[in-house]
Amino acid sequence: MLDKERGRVLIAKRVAKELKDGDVVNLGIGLPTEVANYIPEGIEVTFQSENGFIGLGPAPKEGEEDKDLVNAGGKYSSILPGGACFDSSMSFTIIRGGHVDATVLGALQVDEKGNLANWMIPGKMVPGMGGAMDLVVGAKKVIVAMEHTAKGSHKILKECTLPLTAANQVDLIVTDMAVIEVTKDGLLLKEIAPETTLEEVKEATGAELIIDSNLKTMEV
Amino acid sequence: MLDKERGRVLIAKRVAKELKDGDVVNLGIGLPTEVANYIPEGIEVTFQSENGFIGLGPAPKEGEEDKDLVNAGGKYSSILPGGACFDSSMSFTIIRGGHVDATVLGALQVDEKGNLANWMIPGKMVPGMGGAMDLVVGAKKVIVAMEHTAKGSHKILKECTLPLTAANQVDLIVTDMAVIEVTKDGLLLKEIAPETTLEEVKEATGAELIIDSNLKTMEV
Amino acid sequence: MNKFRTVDEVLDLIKDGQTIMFGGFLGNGTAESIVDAIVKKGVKDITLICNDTAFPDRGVGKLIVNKQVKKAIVSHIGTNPETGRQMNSGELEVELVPQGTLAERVRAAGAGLGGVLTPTGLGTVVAEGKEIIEIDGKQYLLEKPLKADIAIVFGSVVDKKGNIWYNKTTRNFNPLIATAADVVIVEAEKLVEVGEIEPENVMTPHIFVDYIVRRAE
Amino acid sequence: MNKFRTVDEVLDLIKDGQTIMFGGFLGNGTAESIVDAIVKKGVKDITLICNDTAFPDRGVGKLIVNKQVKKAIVSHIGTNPETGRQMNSGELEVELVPQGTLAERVRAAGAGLGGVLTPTGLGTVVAEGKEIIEIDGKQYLLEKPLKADIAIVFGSVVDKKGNIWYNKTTRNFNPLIATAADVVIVEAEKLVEVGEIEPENVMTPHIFVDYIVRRAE
Repeated sequence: MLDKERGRVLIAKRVAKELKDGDVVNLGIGLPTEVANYIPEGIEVTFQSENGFIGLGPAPKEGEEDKDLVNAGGKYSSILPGGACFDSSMSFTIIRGGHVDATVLGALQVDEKGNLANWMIPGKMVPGMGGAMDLVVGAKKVIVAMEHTAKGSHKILKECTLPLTAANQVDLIVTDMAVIEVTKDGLLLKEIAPETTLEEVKEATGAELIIDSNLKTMEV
Repeated sequence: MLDKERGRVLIAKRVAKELKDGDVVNLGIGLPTEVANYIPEGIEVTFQSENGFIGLGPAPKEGEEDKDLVNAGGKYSSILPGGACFDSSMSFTIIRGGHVDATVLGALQVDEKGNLANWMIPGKMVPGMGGAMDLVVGAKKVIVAMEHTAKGSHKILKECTLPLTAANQVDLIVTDMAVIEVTKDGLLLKEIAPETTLEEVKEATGAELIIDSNLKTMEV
Repeated sequence: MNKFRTVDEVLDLIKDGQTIMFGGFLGNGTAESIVDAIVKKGVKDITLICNDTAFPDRGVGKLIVNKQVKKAIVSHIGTNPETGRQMNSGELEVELVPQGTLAERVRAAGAGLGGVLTPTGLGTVVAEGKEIIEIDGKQYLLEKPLKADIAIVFGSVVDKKGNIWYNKTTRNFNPLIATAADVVIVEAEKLVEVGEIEPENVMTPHIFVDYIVRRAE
Repeated sequence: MNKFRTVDEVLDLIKDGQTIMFGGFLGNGTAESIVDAIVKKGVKDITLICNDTAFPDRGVGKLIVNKQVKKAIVSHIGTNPETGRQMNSGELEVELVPQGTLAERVRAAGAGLGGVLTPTGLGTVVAEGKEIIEIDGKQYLLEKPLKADIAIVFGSVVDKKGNIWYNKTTRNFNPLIATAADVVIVEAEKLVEVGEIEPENVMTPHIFVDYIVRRAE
């Protein structure tokens, strides 16, 4: 198994490979944000920030922050040439209306039906769903990017036990151990991370895995 | 009874007196448009044009037309300082959302329940409702401005016979013969035009009239 | 991603029997060059969605006169006598929709909403055959979203990525239809470099626009 | 119609128990001077409608910390630990609403629509107790409009009639709340003469704005 840092880079790079030229993409806070650093050359992707703009660029240098320009995490941000700002109803017209090609989010749990839980742990942590429920319902492709387990305990399950963010919406799960596609027959293991065995993946997964006949090593 | 031209001026002037400082007003095509010429001094009214702006001003002089600026009748128009343009969904957010204080429209028929018919005559003329149905439902005050009869035949009725534009929405009827308020008890005759008798008004009206105890002559 | 196309190239996308939305209010803010090209090509059996049918010699009115429209979903036909004539003779089906409802139905399709709940049209023929939903004691008509195969947008100022700014009253339905069709084509009156439209003043973000055509001189 | 007021004058309009909408996304684009004045005045039992509860020392988060809020209708509370603490202790009622649904609910109130039909939240706790409407074989949640007594808007550039232009990401919910309250107050960062904002670039038309307050230096 890869160490934490190499695992995170692997996830970000592998997710980046899923993006196509011209895609409109929304990246969640945390690990998903790092996907922006690894967009393949020759591919032009437009990032959408649900607080109200497209053309999300890198964080500004210290001293160059614009107090009126933040990303959906509330952090100072930048807007690339050709970007556009709008209000929250237009932002979610874009999201819920199917105009986002891919959304990349973290998860607390994801299951073999493509159910996703990532917005609360009852009695413990209730940050709220923010824009996540709309993103997961509205985006054409929903990619979960996360560490395969939470300190050893399963996050990929037969059935989510935490309150759902949305039902049946996840398309692809990219972790530090594997790439798994959600199909109508269940979870299809398509790729395994370097330095990782099939047994390790199976053990770290709380649901049945269908092994792709063309199982590969994750390449980034 | 007044002649046609004096009647039209009377209607426009009398309707104008209904408008209050700060009102947002939408005027229908034809006679209602003339109301704009008689806004009392000291009163500031903002005219809304449902094709997409507020701050509707007078028609431009010949040679000063802007091909990109028309009113809801498709005629060249002008926009006053402080006006604002928007799309059709914002235009009807303003209209249906109750942000228009008064709308002034013509009518084919209006009845004692405040029903209005002004968008089609089956088998004869079907121009379509355009924005009228939304205006009549959404505006805080609906004023019908029209000649009292159509060449002698009744337009103010016990019950409309033509397809309705909206049910129970008309507040006030201003004609070349009278000012009539629509109340829950029926049509309340409040004012009579100069050179016009109560008998003439009754004869020209196809519904019962309740005579206001304080019946006046229309003053403009 | 080069979005530039000639009128002939985008005409290849426009086929008989399609549902096509046009911006424009009585022809003001309609992509006139593309309309002319569609007239010339003679595309047939169009389901037309537009605010109105404009005038016989202007805007989408030309498509009516040329008998290219099978069905028109509009709020007003009074300025184009040919629309009324074809409707009465049974050549053309016309669905009249209150203007605000038409705008919201297009917006709902673009915004992924299931429908529109409006008080407009209650108690009129517009309500016939439609579901009425009661919410907190008040009645609303359930009106369904309107989507199209193609949206043909007019843009006063368009940058090379496809961001659009609309002058004066040319905006009308244009930003709405740009969200509600599989393919969105904008006819640019003036073309500018990326960055010339301030990000805040962009009215249709470029992600909605598939192709840019220059308005004929 | 002079819309100018001092902060103290508009504070007279803000009373215990009211429903108040604020613009802002994690404090970005919130009328900070008016928030500070409400904190100082100590208005109580507010029903707060905002995208989020911002931070303890910023935006509407200060109202939470000062225990002035009875109920918060927001999409996110994770950046203000005090919101979670008061929620868990039962001091504060929190209604969590998906962000897109929140935006549409406010817009629906402003636009005179009876509700919102959205697929968002189906199959989750958000759907509990709500009506599900089936339209052409697909299910949608019926979400109700959100209105307020007062909307407190932040405007980057405001002209003397009350037309508003929002800079960058300060726009967020501001134009929506401006349509959905009985009284709308804008805190102007920069005040300009009428005409300085091009009519096309006005983002909130002046007819929505009742009062203009200048942002404290």
